[in-house]
Amino acid sequence: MSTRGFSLAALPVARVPGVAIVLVVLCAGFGVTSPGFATPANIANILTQSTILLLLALPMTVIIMTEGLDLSIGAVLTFASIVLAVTVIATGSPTLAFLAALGVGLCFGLGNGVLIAVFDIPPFITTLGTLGIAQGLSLLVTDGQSVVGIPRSIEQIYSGTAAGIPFPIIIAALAYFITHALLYHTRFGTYVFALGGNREALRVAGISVRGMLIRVYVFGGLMAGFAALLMTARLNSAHPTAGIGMEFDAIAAVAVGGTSFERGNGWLLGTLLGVIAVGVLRNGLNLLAVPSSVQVACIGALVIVALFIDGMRAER
Amino acid sequence: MKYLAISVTAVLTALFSGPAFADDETIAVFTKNQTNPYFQAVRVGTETAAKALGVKVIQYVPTKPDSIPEQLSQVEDVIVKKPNAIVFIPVDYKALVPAVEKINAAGIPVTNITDRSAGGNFVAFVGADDYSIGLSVARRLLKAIGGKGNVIILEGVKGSLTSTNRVRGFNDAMKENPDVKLLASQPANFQRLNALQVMENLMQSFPSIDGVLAANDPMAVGAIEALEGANRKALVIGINGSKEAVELIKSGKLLASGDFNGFIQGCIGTEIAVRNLHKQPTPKEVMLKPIVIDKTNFTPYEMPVEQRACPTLEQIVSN
Amino acid sequence: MNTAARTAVRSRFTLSRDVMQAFYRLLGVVLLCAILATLSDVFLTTNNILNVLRQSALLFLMASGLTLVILTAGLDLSIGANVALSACLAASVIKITGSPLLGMATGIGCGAVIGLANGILVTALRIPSFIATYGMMWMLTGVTYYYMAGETIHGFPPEFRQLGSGYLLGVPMPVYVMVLFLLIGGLFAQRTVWGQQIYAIGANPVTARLSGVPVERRLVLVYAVSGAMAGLASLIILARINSAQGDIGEDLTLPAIAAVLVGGTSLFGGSGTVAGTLIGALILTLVLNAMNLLQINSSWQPLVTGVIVLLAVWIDTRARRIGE
Amino acid sequence: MTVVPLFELRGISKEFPGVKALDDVSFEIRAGEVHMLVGENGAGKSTLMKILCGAYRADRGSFFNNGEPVTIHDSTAARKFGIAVIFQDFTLVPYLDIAQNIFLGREFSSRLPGFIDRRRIHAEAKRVLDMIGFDIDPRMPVHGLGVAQQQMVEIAKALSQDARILVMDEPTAALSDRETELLFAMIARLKKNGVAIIYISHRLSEVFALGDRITVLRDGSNIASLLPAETTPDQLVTLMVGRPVDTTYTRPSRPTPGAVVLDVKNLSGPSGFSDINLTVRAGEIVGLSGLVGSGRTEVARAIFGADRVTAGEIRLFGEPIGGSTEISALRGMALIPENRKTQGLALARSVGDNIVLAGLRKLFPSGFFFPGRAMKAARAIIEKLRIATPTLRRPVATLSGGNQQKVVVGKWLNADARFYIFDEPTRGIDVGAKAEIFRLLDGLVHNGAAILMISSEQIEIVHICDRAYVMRSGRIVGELAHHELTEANIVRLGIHQ
Repeated sequence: MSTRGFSLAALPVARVPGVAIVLVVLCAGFGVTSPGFATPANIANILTQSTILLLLALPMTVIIMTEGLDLSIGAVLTFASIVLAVTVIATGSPTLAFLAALGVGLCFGLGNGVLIAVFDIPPFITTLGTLGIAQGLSLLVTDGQSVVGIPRSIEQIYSGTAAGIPFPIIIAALAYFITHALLYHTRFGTYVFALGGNREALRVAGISVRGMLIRVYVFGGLMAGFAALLMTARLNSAHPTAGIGMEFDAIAAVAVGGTSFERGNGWLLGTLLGVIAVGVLRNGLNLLAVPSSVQVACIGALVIVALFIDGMRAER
Repeated sequence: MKYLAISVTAVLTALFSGPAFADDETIAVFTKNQTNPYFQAVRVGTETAAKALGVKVIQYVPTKPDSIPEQLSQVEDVIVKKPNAIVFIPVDYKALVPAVEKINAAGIPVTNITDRSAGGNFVAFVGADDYSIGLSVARRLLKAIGGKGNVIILEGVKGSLTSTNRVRGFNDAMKENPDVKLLASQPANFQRLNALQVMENLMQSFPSIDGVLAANDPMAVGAIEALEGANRKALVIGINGSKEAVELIKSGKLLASGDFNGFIQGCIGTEIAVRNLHKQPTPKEVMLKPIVIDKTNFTPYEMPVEQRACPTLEQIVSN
Repeated sequence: MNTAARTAVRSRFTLSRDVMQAFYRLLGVVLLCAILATLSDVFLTTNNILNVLRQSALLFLMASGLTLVILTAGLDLSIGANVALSACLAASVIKITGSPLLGMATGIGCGAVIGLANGILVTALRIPSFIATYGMMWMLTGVTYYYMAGETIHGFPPEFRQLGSGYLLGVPMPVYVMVLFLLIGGLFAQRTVWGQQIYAIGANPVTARLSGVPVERRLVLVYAVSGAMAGLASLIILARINSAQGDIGEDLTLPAIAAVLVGGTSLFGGSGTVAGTLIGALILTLVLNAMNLLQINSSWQPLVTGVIVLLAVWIDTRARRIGE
Repeated sequence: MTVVPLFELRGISKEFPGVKALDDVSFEIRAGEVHMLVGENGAGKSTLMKILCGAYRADRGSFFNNGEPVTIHDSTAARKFGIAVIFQDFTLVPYLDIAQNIFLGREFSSRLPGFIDRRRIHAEAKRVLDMIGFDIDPRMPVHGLGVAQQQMVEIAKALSQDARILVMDEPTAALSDRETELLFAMIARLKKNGVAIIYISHRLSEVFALGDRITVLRDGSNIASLLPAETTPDQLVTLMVGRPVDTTYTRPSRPTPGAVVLDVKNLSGPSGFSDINLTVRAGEIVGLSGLVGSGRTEVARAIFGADRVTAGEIRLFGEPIGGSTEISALRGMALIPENRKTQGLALARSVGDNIVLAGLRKLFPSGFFFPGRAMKAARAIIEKLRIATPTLRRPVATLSGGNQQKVVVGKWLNADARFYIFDEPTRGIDVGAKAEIFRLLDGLVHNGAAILMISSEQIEIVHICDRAYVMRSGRIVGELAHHELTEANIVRLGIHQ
């Protein structure tokens, strides 16, 4: 196996990824039992469905690597999606609307970052608070209703294809490579490892820890804004409950992917695999027509099994 | 090595083999969640009808209750499986329009029940009119309190079609009775515990309450519990005609419940889907009559849904 | 400057940190009550105070067990799902056997067993508590959905319902349960060897272990207690709403966590009190009560709750800094 | 002869809320010298160095570079003057590789705007590592490196900044003798290249072996600046402590050893030791010597039940034990770990809470905890061990190193411990306080306790212990009876020829 292109630092050496094992087992299992599973159309389907979660899980990986957390990301996505929809309906300009959604992401990211870095409130609590604020704003703006009447041009972003590849997959792949480049090939990424691993090292190197932390959460907010574009395009509407609970899905995908909550030990590719594993599991169980209650339990089992395998590896 | 591969495959097959699709016609049924008894009644209705009609139904329910993205994903997954027909309750009547369009594009006939989708092509819509049920059951309560007094409305989830229409019915009934005063109209999210606490709080502000209009049965029951807990008396109505509501009507604690018959909607939805598959003529729309269940007519509703038989389409339409 | 004098001054400040924290929080409650009293004339009536206390009991019971978990720097995201499953099992046992006692044993037992499982995942399998209990949440929800199949179990014997809706000397029963467990919880945390060991584990698990504290066993205990408290809370809900349904605990986890945090317990472990959690639960309940009394659009609710969580913790951080 | 110093600090004062950390301190460093900076903990050494490297800003005072007045208000400015610091707590990021750590904050930009040139970073890192003769792949992540290797990375990091002035804060604290030799050799090489080195140390032997000049700080003030040749260790210590101190602790006579307390047979474990046999009797102090990394700490942890063992037997007072710290503690065993801040204390908790922690089960057999009784027990320990703390409620983090160590010992007195394992009991403790710790050990054995003591400083083993075992590569390679106990013998056994 060639490891060219991978930095050793990118792969947590102590753990052989449990997520890879889980993913292979799931794919093999579903491939054998469900004839519709291993078709190009279905694979495209799984990947497309996973894109929104991936857009949240990527920044979540970065945030968790700094020993932080962002519980507000799902609610920010929701609110950004509503602002996007309302703006595009009011002005008719998708560009303006998209900028507005990014603006919402930016504001919440900035808010989270400032509360965490400057006011010294722990990330869990900060983002639990801003989760409530974003959710409340969503409800207040919409009064609980869906926002509909969005021009078709927005929907195209989700349903369109280029060279036979669905747009969302292209966007998600782009987001992945951008995050990868950010994390492994820029100063920002280097300092993310340092934020989680040794903040004193950053201080001594003359880099502002506060500034970096704020940037990390702004990155999260902006990605939520991007995800809002996909979500709005997907639903062709905006709804105040659309993103509820997605933050926990994203955190679970990151954890399943082998990123640890301590010392800046993160693995971006693992997050990608984690997101796909969750998508494969849901899709495969649907294809097998497994009762929904059993599906619910299976998702829990997936999370625990993947971490259990990682834990066993780590102990050696 | 080869044997290993074979045995691994065997184990995996054993692990993953769920109920396989038979060769007969299959209908995919979409409901909103696994927790509300109403949707359970719908599912039982579809299964009862399917058994009678010799088809197979498969239930799809979001793992997270009422999740829009998840129902959309399930629709996409189901399109891969290509069932013969679909019976569809959208989690949100506006947000799921893209899902319906995808079903349309895949050429799978889809019957809409319960919540009328805001867009897409359907074989038919089967439902009950939330507005008129709300109106008639509220009229029943307002008559019982003598056309005057103080009333509280417990709304469902804000923005949901069901809640909006039912509450509109309540309010129109109130307009017919100018002597009735509306004290408060607060959402309790269709949930019992929420209704209980909202009611407890409202009772602090209002020493005299004569009637409670709840937009579904669990909220009505929550209100009854709150009233009993405070040793106060007020007439309460709910909507759905659930098993629990019928028992409470029998014991006199609940005045009435609007019959929003999920079981029949499930039956008829499935029957229309099957008829359409067999190229038989189907109506474009079936609306159940608004029936108010109260002390005078609750007896047929005491039978558990699992034991009921589906009425035929003709029975319902001719009614 | 004389070193002794300097340290004496500093020590007086460190001494007052806890006092100050409690003081700020009580001040917050009083201020909140004062504002609400001017806005609504029914707010300060005996009835409404009892009403708020009764409603906060449920939140407090869940949050009190959770407080212990958070004291060890852990988290239990499964308590809502735990409440749902415990409630449903207890409800069917009561329906089948007709014995409230058996049902109560089932509810608390089921909660404790789930907590035990969490504890084993966290200690023996070394899965971070956040993820372990998140996975557990899904599994429990799945089992609950499967078991209930969308149905409702309702109608319990009146003697059982006393637990939720009964009164004793004009005070609702849940309030007694709450006070009882406030005392038990407070005594357990502050006045037992196990409680002291739990604080030590939260402050530094390595030190605790090397000081002869059986860290794994105490952690399992803490998760089991948290589970059992969720089981107890499920009984209060059952008795209050007279029915069980699969979605019963859905929206209860985050408020319970918020109550603990507003109550001043640190997520980093080792500091916090059960009494603080009671204040946290009271603050959150007061806000909902006031919004109902003043008939404020319920859409404001998450926003207001979010702001309160941020404010409370920010004040804590400030108070701590002044203390140091 | 007046030499213009390479860099000079003049009249530096720094105040923290309530504490005057530095008061009118002056300090100069010349090219190619090793300047020893000594003083007790809290004397202001670290604060002075943090001001030099720009981490803190001085309240008053001036800086001169080659005689020119300059200002240092942040770390970038300090770096400009070629000042680099190697702190005791390494400033390395575990999941970045060696090269990225060396160039943290100074990454090379690639042609693509915003990107870093990883290839160039690795190449440059390799060059720097070659320069100090450290043969390692710069792509190795740092979390897998040993302490000595991490220190090499720190030095490489400093040198890559073209440092003219290198500050080392107790660099040998975690190094074995051989690694220390390598470090000294490197220091000599750096000196030859004209690099000035400011070296902070508690070890008098190093101060005299390595130093060209010595500056003593006490209570935030300059006390003396001297030449090693013109002073003696005793004089130096007196200057540091401010009163005469006896550095050579003389052991009082000990009772003849009693019954066997600890008996370890053929112990092996996965953490890197095998076939360990040792005994400790009541009333004796047994040393466990050997290089850092020879498995001493691992053996201690395994005996205490903190780590797994795969074979062998541990008997305490004749009863077999193992695998549980709880049972070890209940049966009267105590472990005073190497790193008291992360393993011995709960820093945020109060002195009182820490003192009663290990003895909770003994003090409160009913399981109920009474704060009054706990306070009383803690106060008794504080008096007995003369721990300097104004109140019991103070966070233990605010105490000095020596007092913290006493708290760690104190918590076991309440637990009725009769067998103690001390792992590096004097690490990071002031010269003045060391003797007190030794007196404490003596007091314990006089009351019939047994002690196993791990130390990297052979002189300590020689002075304190009745006999000693020497470990090498996870095995016990020899036992030295009291009359054989010399530094030479320990070194001979501990280092493979």
